[in-house]
Amino acid sequence: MLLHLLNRAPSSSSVHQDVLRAMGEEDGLMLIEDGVFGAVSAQVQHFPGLEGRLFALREDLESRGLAGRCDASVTIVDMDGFVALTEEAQRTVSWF
Amino acid sequence: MLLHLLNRAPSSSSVHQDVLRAMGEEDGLMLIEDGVFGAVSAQVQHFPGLEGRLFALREDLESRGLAGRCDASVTIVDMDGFVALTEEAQRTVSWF
Amino acid sequence: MRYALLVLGGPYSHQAAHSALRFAHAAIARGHRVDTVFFYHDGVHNAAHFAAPPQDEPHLVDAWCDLQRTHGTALQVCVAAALRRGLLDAREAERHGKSGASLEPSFELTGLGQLLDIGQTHERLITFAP
Amino acid sequence: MRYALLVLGGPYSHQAAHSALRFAHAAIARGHRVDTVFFYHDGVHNAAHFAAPPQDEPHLVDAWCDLQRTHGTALQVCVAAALRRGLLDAREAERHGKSGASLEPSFELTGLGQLLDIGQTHERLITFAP
Amino acid sequence: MSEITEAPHGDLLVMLRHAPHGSLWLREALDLALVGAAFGQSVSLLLMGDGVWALLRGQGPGPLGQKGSQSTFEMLEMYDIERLYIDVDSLEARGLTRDDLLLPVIEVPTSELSTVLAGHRQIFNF
Amino acid sequence: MSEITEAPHGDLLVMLRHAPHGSLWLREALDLALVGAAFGQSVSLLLMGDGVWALLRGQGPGPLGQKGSQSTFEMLEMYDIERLYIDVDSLEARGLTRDDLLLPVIEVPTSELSTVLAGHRQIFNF
Repeated sequence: MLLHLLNRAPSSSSVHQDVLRAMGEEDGLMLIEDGVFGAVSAQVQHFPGLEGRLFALREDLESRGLAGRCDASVTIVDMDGFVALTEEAQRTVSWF
Repeated sequence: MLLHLLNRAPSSSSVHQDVLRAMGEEDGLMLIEDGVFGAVSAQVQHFPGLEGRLFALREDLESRGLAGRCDASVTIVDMDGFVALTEEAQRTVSWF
Repeated sequence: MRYALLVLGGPYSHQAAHSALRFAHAAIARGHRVDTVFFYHDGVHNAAHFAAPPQDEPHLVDAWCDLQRTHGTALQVCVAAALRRGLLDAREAERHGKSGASLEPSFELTGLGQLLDIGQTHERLITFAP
Repeated sequence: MRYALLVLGGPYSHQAAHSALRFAHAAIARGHRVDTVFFYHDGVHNAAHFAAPPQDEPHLVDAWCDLQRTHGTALQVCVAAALRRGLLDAREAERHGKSGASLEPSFELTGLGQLLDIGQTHERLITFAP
Repeated sequence: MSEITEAPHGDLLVMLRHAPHGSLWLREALDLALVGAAFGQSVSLLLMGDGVWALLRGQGPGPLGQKGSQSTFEMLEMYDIERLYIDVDSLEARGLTRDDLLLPVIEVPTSELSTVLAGHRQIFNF
Repeated sequence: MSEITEAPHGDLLVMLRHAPHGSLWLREALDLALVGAAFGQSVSLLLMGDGVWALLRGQGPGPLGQKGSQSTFEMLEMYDIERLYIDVDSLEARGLTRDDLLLPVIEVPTSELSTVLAGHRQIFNF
């Protein structure tokens, strides 16, 4: 199982499409930095089929004022939880 | 009349959509650097309605091997022609 | 016409600085003056005194200095953008307790007001971004 | 576990370095070791000795040095990426005819082979990009 | 509907197209606008693309204590910034309305974006 | 159709997703692949997104005399690079076919991309 990191908003970069195509069926996707803009309800449709495997970093949501706008389908994790995800995954792949 | 400069490929960045929305009816669009990937026939559909106002920089096309692949609807100009376009335009706006 | 260029991208990492230099030479060849180049955002790295690119690559810092020597182009660097990115002239270095300087002497640190002034005093201002 | 981080973005210009630092501290707090941080591409600017950010902003170069002092984390910088971006230690500076150095002494210049080695000797390698 | 009741004009238009926090683009763009205002120029801002996130309510400092941009916007208001334009399409695409924003804005429909650009003597696009 | 006849595997996968000439990403990614090959690792490349432009025939040096990447690809071939994968979707979206490319490639359909990633011990994504 790989953990993919994405730091771009789907509204301005199309790299999220490449991430989705490269993800295995068990891989997880962690949204960090400007990637967390993809976690709001009006944008999360860019990440279909990732139930339970889509994560967003709490600290980056909060600094951007998005904590209350994150879609319910996204699992919010803090920095400690982010580290935990990297423990579980064999490798991480960062997309930008 | 404004001259807009774009240095991003439409295949990876959505900034070209914002450029098109911000362009006036007489404004020109100059593709430079990685922007020239948008001038090839398979990509030029991202720039509709710009007949005679869409330009691409010859030097950047050539270094990328695209000189023979540029769509006929795009006017190829060299660096001298690029300067000439900036003389005619009142102002330039760079998008990235 | 009087041209000015605004460079927002560092050398090598992005093509912005290369494009700006080529534009400057093409404008001069058409009879224009390129009186000022202003460096902001990551563009301030164009003023790195310590830059040591491989010998088979263009040396952009030197190329900017040549432009100044040959055509009198002023090379102005936003001081706030430069300080946080580690480009200090001798005076700023002393003020921050560092010995020496990391800014190439042909470049001068200046404020953002200068950029607005350039927009008023030059007929064209062309931005090259990363 | 033994962690390593790869930082590809310069400080301030992008959040990458901030994220990497926060990750390092969170990993250590969970009982891991962060033995190495490798800086490549624009990430080499994290090693800028002359960086002088405003006083109300975090000083990232100092924060990396603190990490090394407190936790023994090695700070390794790709020499090829550093040279073209103007980050030279005293030896490289002398070799290129510059006086002084622009690399913070806590960082060491090394080759890309070291990055591949890190990938083999550390259990996790996490990349933070601009 | 457009709120542009008079022809937009001004000395300086600073376009903010980058999201806050992820990079320094927004911050360095606002610095330029602030200097313009301090020098007595009439300054307009245009928020577009991910730049519209810059005005979202409820932002905080970065996790390492970096300043947010909220205080800068407030300073600009103090300097009597002339116009704060926002691209309505960008706002709506992100599920936002003007009620989500820190400051009152002038909503610009796509059909009038080029008018805003043409009405300013200097344009900086960040 | 996929040409992946055996399970992809190797020490090192370097993913090239950035276009040539516009930035240093491609160049610095290839440098890493080259070092890996020189150190005796089995190296695979995967071209994806605008990275597929890197293999287009007929490229030249940059207008200031910057080296192109063609010679580096040739060096990698000399070092007996194991596999040169290309994302077929990215190729077709840009109107390209394998005949437009400098070197022979292994075409990877979207359904097998994750297999390529999973088959390598180290992945660097540029």
